[in-house]
Amino acid sequence: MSDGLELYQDAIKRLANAAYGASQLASADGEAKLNNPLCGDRVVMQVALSNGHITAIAHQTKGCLLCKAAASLLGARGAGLDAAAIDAATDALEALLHGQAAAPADWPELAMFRPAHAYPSRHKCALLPFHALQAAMRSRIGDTR
Amino acid sequence: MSDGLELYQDAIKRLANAAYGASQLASADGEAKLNNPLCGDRVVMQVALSNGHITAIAHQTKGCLLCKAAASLLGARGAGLDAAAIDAATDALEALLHGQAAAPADWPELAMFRPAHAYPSRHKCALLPFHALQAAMRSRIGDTR
Amino acid sequence: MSEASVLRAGFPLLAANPGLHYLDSAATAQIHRAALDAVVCHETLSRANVLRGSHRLAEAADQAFDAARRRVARFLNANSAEEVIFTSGATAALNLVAHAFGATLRPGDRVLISQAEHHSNFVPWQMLRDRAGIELDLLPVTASGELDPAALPRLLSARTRLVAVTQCSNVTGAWTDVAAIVAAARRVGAKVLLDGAQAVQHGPQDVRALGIDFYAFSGHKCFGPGGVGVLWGKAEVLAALPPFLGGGGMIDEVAPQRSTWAELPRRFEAGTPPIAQAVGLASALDWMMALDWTDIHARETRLGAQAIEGLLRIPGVRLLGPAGTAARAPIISFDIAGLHPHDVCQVLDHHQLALRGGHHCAQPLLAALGVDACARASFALYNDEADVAALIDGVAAAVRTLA
Amino acid sequence: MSEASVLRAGFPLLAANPGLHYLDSAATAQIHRAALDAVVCHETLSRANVLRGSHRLAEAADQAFDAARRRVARFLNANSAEEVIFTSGATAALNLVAHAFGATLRPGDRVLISQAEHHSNFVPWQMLRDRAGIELDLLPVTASGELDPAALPRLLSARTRLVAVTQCSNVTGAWTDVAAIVAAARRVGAKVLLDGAQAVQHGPQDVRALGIDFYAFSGHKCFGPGGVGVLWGKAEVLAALPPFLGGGGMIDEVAPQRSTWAELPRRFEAGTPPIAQAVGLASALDWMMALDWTDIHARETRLGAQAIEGLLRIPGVRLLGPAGTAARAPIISFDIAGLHPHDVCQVLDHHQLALRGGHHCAQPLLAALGVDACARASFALYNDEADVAALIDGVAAAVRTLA
Ligand SMILES: Cc1ncc(COP(=O)(O)O)c(C=O)c1O
Ligand SMILES: Cc1ncc(COP(=O)(O)O)c(C=O)c1O
Repeated sequence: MSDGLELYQDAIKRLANAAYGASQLASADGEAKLNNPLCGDRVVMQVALSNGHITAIAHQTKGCLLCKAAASLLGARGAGLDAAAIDAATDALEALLHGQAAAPADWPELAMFRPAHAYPSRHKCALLPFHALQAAMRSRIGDTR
Repeated sequence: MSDGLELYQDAIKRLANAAYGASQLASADGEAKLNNPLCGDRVVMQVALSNGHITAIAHQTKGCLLCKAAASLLGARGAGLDAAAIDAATDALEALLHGQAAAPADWPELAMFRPAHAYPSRHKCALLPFHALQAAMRSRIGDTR
Repeated sequence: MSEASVLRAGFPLLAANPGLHYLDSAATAQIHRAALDAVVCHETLSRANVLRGSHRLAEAADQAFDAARRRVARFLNANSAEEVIFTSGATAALNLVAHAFGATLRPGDRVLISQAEHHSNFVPWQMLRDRAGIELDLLPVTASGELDPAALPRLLSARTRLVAVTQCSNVTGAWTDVAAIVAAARRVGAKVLLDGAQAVQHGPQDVRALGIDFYAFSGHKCFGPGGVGVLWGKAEVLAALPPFLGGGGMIDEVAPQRSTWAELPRRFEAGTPPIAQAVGLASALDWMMALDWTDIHARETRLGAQAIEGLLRIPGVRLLGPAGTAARAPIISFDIAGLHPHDVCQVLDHHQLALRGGHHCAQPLLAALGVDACARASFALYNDEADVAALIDGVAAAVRTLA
Repeated sequence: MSEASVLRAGFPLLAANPGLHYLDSAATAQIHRAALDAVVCHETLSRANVLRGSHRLAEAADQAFDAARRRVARFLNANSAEEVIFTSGATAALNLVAHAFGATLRPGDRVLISQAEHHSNFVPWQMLRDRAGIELDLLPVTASGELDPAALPRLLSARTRLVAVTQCSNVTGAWTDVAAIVAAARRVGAKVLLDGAQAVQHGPQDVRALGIDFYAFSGHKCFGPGGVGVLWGKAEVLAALPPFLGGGGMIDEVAPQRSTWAELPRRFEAGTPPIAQAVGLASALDWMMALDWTDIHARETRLGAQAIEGLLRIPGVRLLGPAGTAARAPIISFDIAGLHPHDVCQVLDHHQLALRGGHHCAQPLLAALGVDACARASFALYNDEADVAALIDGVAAAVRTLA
């Protein structure tokens, strides 16, 4: 948290740089690619599923620190979750970005995105990997957008 | 000159109502139709020519008082004139509308249009018959616009 | 102080010209102080380009522009803000539909417009007809200039893809029976576009209740800035259309071989939009939404009735449009036997009355009504009885001056 | 007081934010007080619709609008005011040419654009290609992002009808060698369009000396209002084109079967134009014409050079575009190894520096330069050495914050 700029705390930088899940699945059950047309950032999310639960997750992310941190968080925490859990996490992130004070107990890491609520132009950056994962959970291989 | 409105002097109303030349030539050597697309006014001018001089002039005019008065003036005075004389009269009218104080000695009647110089939107009304006559002088029957 | 004069005080131009009888609001309504202030505030406090710059001015501009979209959506009672496309005006909005929806038509498809349309909802369809080989049908008007519903069954067919008509005539003030049009269009599966350019200055609209697919209007006719307008479209209808103009902001991704398009609403907003003007427009609409429209309508109707009555008492005056005021906005066009509307309006100007004379960009309608041009007095919420009295005296004086 | 701070005092937003380092003028320049005042004056004193209403406000609006056209013509050194078409912006102007000139092309005809184009001069031509079956050629850029003149002979042929390129890149600031383009285009009989969007904020232009056929720009990039732009075209070239948008004001006569079009410039101005915005733009341009541009260019170039030098001293910084400042406007885009421009610009904002990061609506150019996004500092006449110093300190701080 150098510089008085709360957004770029060490935790978020560490998470982004760790790049958990930054890889490619040999065979995926779900996949989605999302663009942020406003900046050219792009996330590809892949999942292997069993009974609707993620057994393996991988992503290729081109984006800013917020985007990479969000993708990395999903890479670290995605395994074992189902679509409903991903939706809940996405809702929780959206609530934080819209000003809610606290992260839910099961997603304490989301708190590090809260300072971005002051910068609406950056919300999409953090949300892009979540939206891509939501789309991947609902996709069949072949009909990604 | 009722009403303090110099534009609508009796002279101009009389000239417009006299409608000199408001008719149609059985056979014309030159003809032109001009529109004012801003109001839908329209003048058709026809001339019979001999050696480049007008031997007969007729017009069909749909327009306001200024437009009708101008057409009527040309109907009254056009016979005997050539293209150069019509151009000179048109220039003189434009000069008056742009603020010149006095009408030329050979066209004293133009002075009645001078009050319109305060109303640029009306300049075209008075000029339309003159422009139509210029075009008619230069037309061959068949290539009017 | 009358209610109109309270309202009038909010209009800088009118406040600065207490003697002026402004009866040309159908051409351009005066701008409300709230709208002008919003423009100035935006330009001096939040000016930046939109679309996600991350500096604070850009954030401010983005938020103001997004909020303007939501505020317009509220004025229209739209389902969502993404149904609101900012354009440069009603004409641009109508051309957008003629191109984007037009691109989905095949030769032999038909579009129905009416004889009462403003050129801006007439010429784009003629151009589409000539470009795309579709057929253009023309709903005739009755002797009083109203769209003739009796002709609908004959003119609508399974090939009719769109009915594009005015909500209110800019010449006669006649209100269109939108429900009848919508019902008839739905029976053949056609979409409906409403040109709301003349309606918006008479109060908030409800595009859902109207049951239509497209709605177009301009800011300068509803007390907002010039240079901005709106196309509203049903989300599912807009989403199925290709873009019209190309450029910055409307893309998903640009590659030399092939580009892809952004989602709504940006797909239809190529280039830097009129940002401050959109914010100004939203402020005008917010101001309008806070007014008591029952009251205003009653007054507008009363003024229209008084004007009609007074004008008809002057020998030679003929009224265009519906008799009475039930089916018309307070737009009163008239013809005076033997006098040209330009001359009439010139004399009226001398009496501090601002009216417009001409074809009012509605030549097909004027042809149907049997005139080449007419004078038009259009009333808005800031007009009052003094304006009507001045109009009647002025027209009587014009007859004397010009006879 | 430095010359820049004297100039700066004329910009309300900058005057109100003395600590702000505004380096985003390539996206939107700040509005000069003269332009804003002109808008407010017009709306409060002369607001009316144009096109020959005969009441005094309409006369005033008409005259102001006509005068604005003459003032723009003077800024461009155009042959006549009728060559000036008011549009809603550069994007609208470029699309106008893509449609009106595009309508004169046959399948197999070719248009040459460059890899350096802003999406607004790229996508309209792709859309024309797909609509009209023409071929679109792409002039490549050199490693420094400049249009590669060596490729011209290979890419131009007798089928090339138009060369449409930017005068100045909005990413690299590279100035196009217009003379070389014009000479090459003339050899094959092609017309030339110049996208002047980035050039106009760096001084008055001379379209006749440039030897081109079309010129497009936006008001918001040259210290004027948003919502207005200009297409200039040679009279004889414009006169040969069909109209693009249909509506009020652009017609000669409208009849149900067939309509005819007005003369220049109205044929290309459908609907109520952005009147107050045009008047504001003209005021901005008049103000610009009174400045000493030799001085301003020297200062802009000096600031650019200092910025480049300072940025290159920061480890990891890579400059996009021409080396040095000879061939570029003061637009400095850069990449920092391992950092994303959004993050960089966010930190810079924290230091009161307004820069933009992203693809700058130039994805094909960024692809050629090997980056997905970059940060851009763009300098205008109100910037000074303090802005450069803040930029260099800010970027160094961003590297520390984000590493
Ligand atoms: C080079 C260039 N061309 C065209 C445009 C489009 O201008 P506008 O968005 O004002 O229509 C821009 C600005 O974004 C530009 O930089
Ligand atoms: C009914 C109608 N439709 C469309 C328009 C066009 O509006 P604008 O000129 O603002 O684009 C007008 C206004 O002139 C109108 O009255």
